[in-house]
Amino acid sequence: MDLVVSLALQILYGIANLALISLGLAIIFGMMRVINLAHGEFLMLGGYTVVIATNNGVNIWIAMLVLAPLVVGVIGVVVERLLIRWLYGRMIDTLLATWGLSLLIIGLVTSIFGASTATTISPPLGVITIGSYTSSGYEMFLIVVTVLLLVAVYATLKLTTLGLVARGTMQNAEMSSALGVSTSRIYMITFGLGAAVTGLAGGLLAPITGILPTIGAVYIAKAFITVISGGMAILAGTATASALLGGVNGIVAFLTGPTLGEVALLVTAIILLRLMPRGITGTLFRKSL
Amino acid sequence: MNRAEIVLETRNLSMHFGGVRAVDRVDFSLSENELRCLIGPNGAGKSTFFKCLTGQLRPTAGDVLIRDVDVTGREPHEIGALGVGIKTQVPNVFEGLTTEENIWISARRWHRSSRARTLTTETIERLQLGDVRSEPVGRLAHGQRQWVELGMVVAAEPWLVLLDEPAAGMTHEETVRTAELIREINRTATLIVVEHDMQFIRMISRRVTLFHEGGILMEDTMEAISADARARQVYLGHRA
Amino acid sequence: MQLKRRQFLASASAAALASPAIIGRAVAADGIKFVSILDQSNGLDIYGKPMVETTRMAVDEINAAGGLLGRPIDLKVYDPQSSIQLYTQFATQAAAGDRADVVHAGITSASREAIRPTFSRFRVLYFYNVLYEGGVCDINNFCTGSTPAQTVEKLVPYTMNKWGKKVYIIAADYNYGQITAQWVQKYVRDNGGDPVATEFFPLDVTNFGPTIKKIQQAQPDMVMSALVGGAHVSFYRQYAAAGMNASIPIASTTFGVGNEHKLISAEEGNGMICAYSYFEEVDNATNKAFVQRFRDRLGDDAPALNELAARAYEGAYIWAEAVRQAGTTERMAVIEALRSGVYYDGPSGRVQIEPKTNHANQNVYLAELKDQSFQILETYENQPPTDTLLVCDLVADPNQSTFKFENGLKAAGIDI
Amino acid sequence: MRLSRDFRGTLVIAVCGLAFTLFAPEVLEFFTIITLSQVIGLAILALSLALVWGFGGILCFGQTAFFGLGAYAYAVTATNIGGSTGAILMAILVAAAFAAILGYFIFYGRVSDVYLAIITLTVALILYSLTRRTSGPEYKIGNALLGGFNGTAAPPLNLPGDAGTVLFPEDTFYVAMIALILAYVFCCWLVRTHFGRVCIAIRENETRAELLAYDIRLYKLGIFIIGAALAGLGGVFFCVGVSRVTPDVFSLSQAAVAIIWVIVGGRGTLIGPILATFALHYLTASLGSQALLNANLVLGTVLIVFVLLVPKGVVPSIIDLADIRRQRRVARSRERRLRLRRTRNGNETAGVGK
Repeated sequence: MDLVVSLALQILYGIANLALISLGLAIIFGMMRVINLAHGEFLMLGGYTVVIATNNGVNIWIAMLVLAPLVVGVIGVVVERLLIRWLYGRMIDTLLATWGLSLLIIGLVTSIFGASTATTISPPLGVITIGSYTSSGYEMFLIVVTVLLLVAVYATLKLTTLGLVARGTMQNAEMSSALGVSTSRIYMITFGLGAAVTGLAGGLLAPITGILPTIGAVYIAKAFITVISGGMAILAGTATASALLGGVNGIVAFLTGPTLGEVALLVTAIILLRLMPRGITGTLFRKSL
Repeated sequence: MNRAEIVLETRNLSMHFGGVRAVDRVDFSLSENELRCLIGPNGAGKSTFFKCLTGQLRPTAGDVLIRDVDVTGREPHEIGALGVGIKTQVPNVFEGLTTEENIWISARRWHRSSRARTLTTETIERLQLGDVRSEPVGRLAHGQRQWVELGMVVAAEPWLVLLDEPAAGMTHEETVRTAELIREINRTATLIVVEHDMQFIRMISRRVTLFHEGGILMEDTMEAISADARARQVYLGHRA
Repeated sequence: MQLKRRQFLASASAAALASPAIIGRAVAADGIKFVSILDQSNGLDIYGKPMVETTRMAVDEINAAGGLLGRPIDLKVYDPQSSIQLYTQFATQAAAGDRADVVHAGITSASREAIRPTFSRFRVLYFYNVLYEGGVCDINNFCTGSTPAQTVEKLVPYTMNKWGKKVYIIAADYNYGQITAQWVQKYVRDNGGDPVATEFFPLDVTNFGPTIKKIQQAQPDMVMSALVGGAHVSFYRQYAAAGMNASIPIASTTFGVGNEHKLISAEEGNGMICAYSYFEEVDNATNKAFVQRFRDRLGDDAPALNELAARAYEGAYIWAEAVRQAGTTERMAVIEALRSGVYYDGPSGRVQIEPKTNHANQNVYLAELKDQSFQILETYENQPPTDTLLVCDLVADPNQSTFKFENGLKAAGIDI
Repeated sequence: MRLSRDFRGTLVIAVCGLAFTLFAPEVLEFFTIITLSQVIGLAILALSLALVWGFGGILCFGQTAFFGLGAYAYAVTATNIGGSTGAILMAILVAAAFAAILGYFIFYGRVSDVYLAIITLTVALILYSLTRRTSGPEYKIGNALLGGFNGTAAPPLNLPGDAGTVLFPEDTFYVAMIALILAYVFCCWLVRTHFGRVCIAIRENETRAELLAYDIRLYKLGIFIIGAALAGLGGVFFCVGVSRVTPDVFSLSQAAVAIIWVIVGGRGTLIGPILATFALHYLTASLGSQALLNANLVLGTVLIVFVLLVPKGVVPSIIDLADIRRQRRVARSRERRLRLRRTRNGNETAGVGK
């Protein structure tokens, strides 16, 4: 029984983890049709921000919750102004540009900080004991944060002008650009917001993952597959796809081993896209956000 | 109507989107060599009905028969393979290819290379597209693009032709020319034409089917329909 | 096949002699060509960069001391960017283009196996200075790093004595991890223990939650880790986050060679026990001077030193020693010198080539991690590569040039 | 039709390629020739993607799946039967058969667009995970141990029918170059056949092609399989050049660079991606031989500058430039003709629009 509860929490964390690393990408892809191959590097930058800040004496909570999204969000805005805004409507070209960007970021970080940077942070919040099992308190905290983050994005989409445009774009991209909604500024904010959410995710994962300039490559494929499997709706898509893929991965990984867990995740994604060729929200929950 | 002459028939054809009954239990039949126009206000269901015939939509219920063969739910290319030429409402052309290539692709589906080339040349002349023969279709004016699409339909030498708003967006002169062309096609093929433009319909039609709220309201000559009170209400009511 | 190969070699050298390269060779006569091919970008740079730094340092020192045989060493460094394909390319370039006298290259076994045939074919002396799974048997290839028998043999009994007999094994899912896991199982059983479970992880796994639950379920006395690379650092962090490092301690044969102990905090790493043939904290005068020179050279940017970095340095020196003894850079003469018992007393202690295997007899150290640095617990001097010795005897048959996965397994006592 | 003029360009390029094949060993250094075989393998991969994506309109992000399968099939077969000729056929066959199954699954399920891209990429990543898992001794096909992360050795090419006679590196280079040239000419021919033109038409407008009674699923499947077979062939020369095949052939970065070669070279051309492969490989290799700058830093900057300044890709941009000049010429002559006609019309006062 303890095992079941403990394992359920673990799988829930796996799902939250997947949603966390995918959400920023979903915002940028869902609203702007930009394929951001530098997404993994945005996560890495979030982590680096936390490591560098804490090494310089900043409180870890401030580093994670404030600095990481702020720094990566600003980087996102700069990237959008200098690079992405020339490429709207050219989805394939964004592929090349953001791949270049990802190499550039890795190169820059390596040149500045070296191949690895020593860290002193460890996960705050201690340990939760369930019978004879223990779980990380910080991982439980991350589940809560992920839920809150989803709610915050939901509120933004539902209640603000940005959200209105976003929903318009999701339903009919050509139409809203044809209506001449001041897309330029909205896009800049959206990209910055997506980058900030990604930076926050990277920052939050910093205490429980290894942080190296090249670590982004580990996340990018999984985040992509999650977002595309989810379909066009940013929130419902990310949430349902994370739940399905993360759940399958966690269960199979526990029953067999991590390799088959990864393979099961990928196979599920393929079968899913075969059955629902437009992603989950292309078939179900079509009206959701 | 002689049963043997019927080339296209629908029985109890219905298409529902969620709770909306876009087409509702339509029985329709078309005889050989007919030129039938489908009219009706926006949302009457004629375009949905058309898409059910061409295989672009799979009907919720009912059957479509072409020459007594049940083709309900078949893919568009399977309908096309029966010798049915189709032109859709939104111009569907190969934008990046030249006029010549567009028409050749259609002709080559049915004929060997040399015959396809002759047929292409003939069709281009017939549609007077010689000047834009080597232009990419994406660069042509709207009317010309419509003709390129008609050319593709003609080049396949179909025996049954389904056209959705062939004169949409054309100048008067172009419309006249299109009407001429349709009458010409009718010499060798049976036609269904979905159209809004009453003037255009008067130019071509013999028999007209009026759609209203997903069903067939009446079927008669254009003159008779113009004179009918119900029909006028449907149209006027819509316009008002 | 044999005939053709000889023809090819003849034609290769004939082409070299006939082409303008002969002029290049005359010019190069005053410098000895030393080529290093090590990853300095993309995933493997955490290993490669420190190795390149120490290689440069060794060559600079030798040159400063008057060079070799009165000639300076020309060092050429390639960065294959963690791509096997570029390894093959640069190896060919080093052998046929640069006409290298010696090449020190390769981090993963995959890269070594991609380039080893090239060096045999072009008859260029080849050094591989990385700890690996053992099993290479090649007269032209000197492997100076430690192999599982050298480190695991010491680590397992020591930690079992200290912590208990139930051992949970986790390893990276590739050859090194697989073979090391086999060795660990063997030594655990040999010492009367119970390897309760063995699990392998793809190199890009970052979420170790399910495994941590399984470890909690199995309740072992200790965890033996052969995880590798940046992504796997996550394991140690998540393990600590779940409070596990307090109850079930970890020993490792891989933690630290990529300076992982700097990537996790003190409280996450404290208490871990590792075994290598070198730690920065090894207590001898040579090492203290070596570390000092390294720090002076690179200042604040200096990475931590580990077995890979130290052995890249020592590998260069062993080769230099052999060239001195042979009095020439000619390949066969240097190989003979190396196999005649050449040794170098370096920062890690004495490193001596073992002639049956072309591997090295070397010291092995056991150390415990405390506050992001290692404290030496035990020193075992002059350990032979017993695993490779089981499958390789170049004294009896010098014409061998193989590395088979089977060698490593056979060494571990596993029949297939 | 303008077949003949188009094809003249192809032949000119093919002859240039042949000339390069003959003279390269005279001009270039020996090690460059050895290295070129693997780059040629990559170029064939780029060509296959140029065909499938540029002409078939299928954004196959996981084209490397077929490339890698070809390489593995070659290595395993050659190790087992001892000869390379059968192994090459096997590589092509395995890649094509796998594409047939995957393509049936995709196209008959009407998956398209970015969803198709992700499915194919995911397939490549699954192969990446699975091949990396094969490091245990139980993963053995005949005599060939798959070797997991470390990969497996790829035997060199030999004379057909004579497994004992291994080809020299120069000869391997000749064989690879000729395969590349033949593959290129084949693709150029293919896109001009009825089949190829229908594929292009489908890329332009799927609905229209369907309404013209073409079964687009079948055509897409066809070009997908042909592309996969080519990619498999590329895999052979790549692994022969490297002398080894490792799971990295299925990795995300390998998949991405294949896409990048096609974007840089230009979609809708066949020679562009081939040239881009050679150029970008040369750049990457040069960066590896210098110690000044981080390789990623330079490569990333180059790609970004490229996408901003040459958005269409190199070859289409060059063609555009040439086109603008030609159009100016054509416009001038058309103006002359118009002027002529106007004077004639003026005389005849004939009806205009008819």
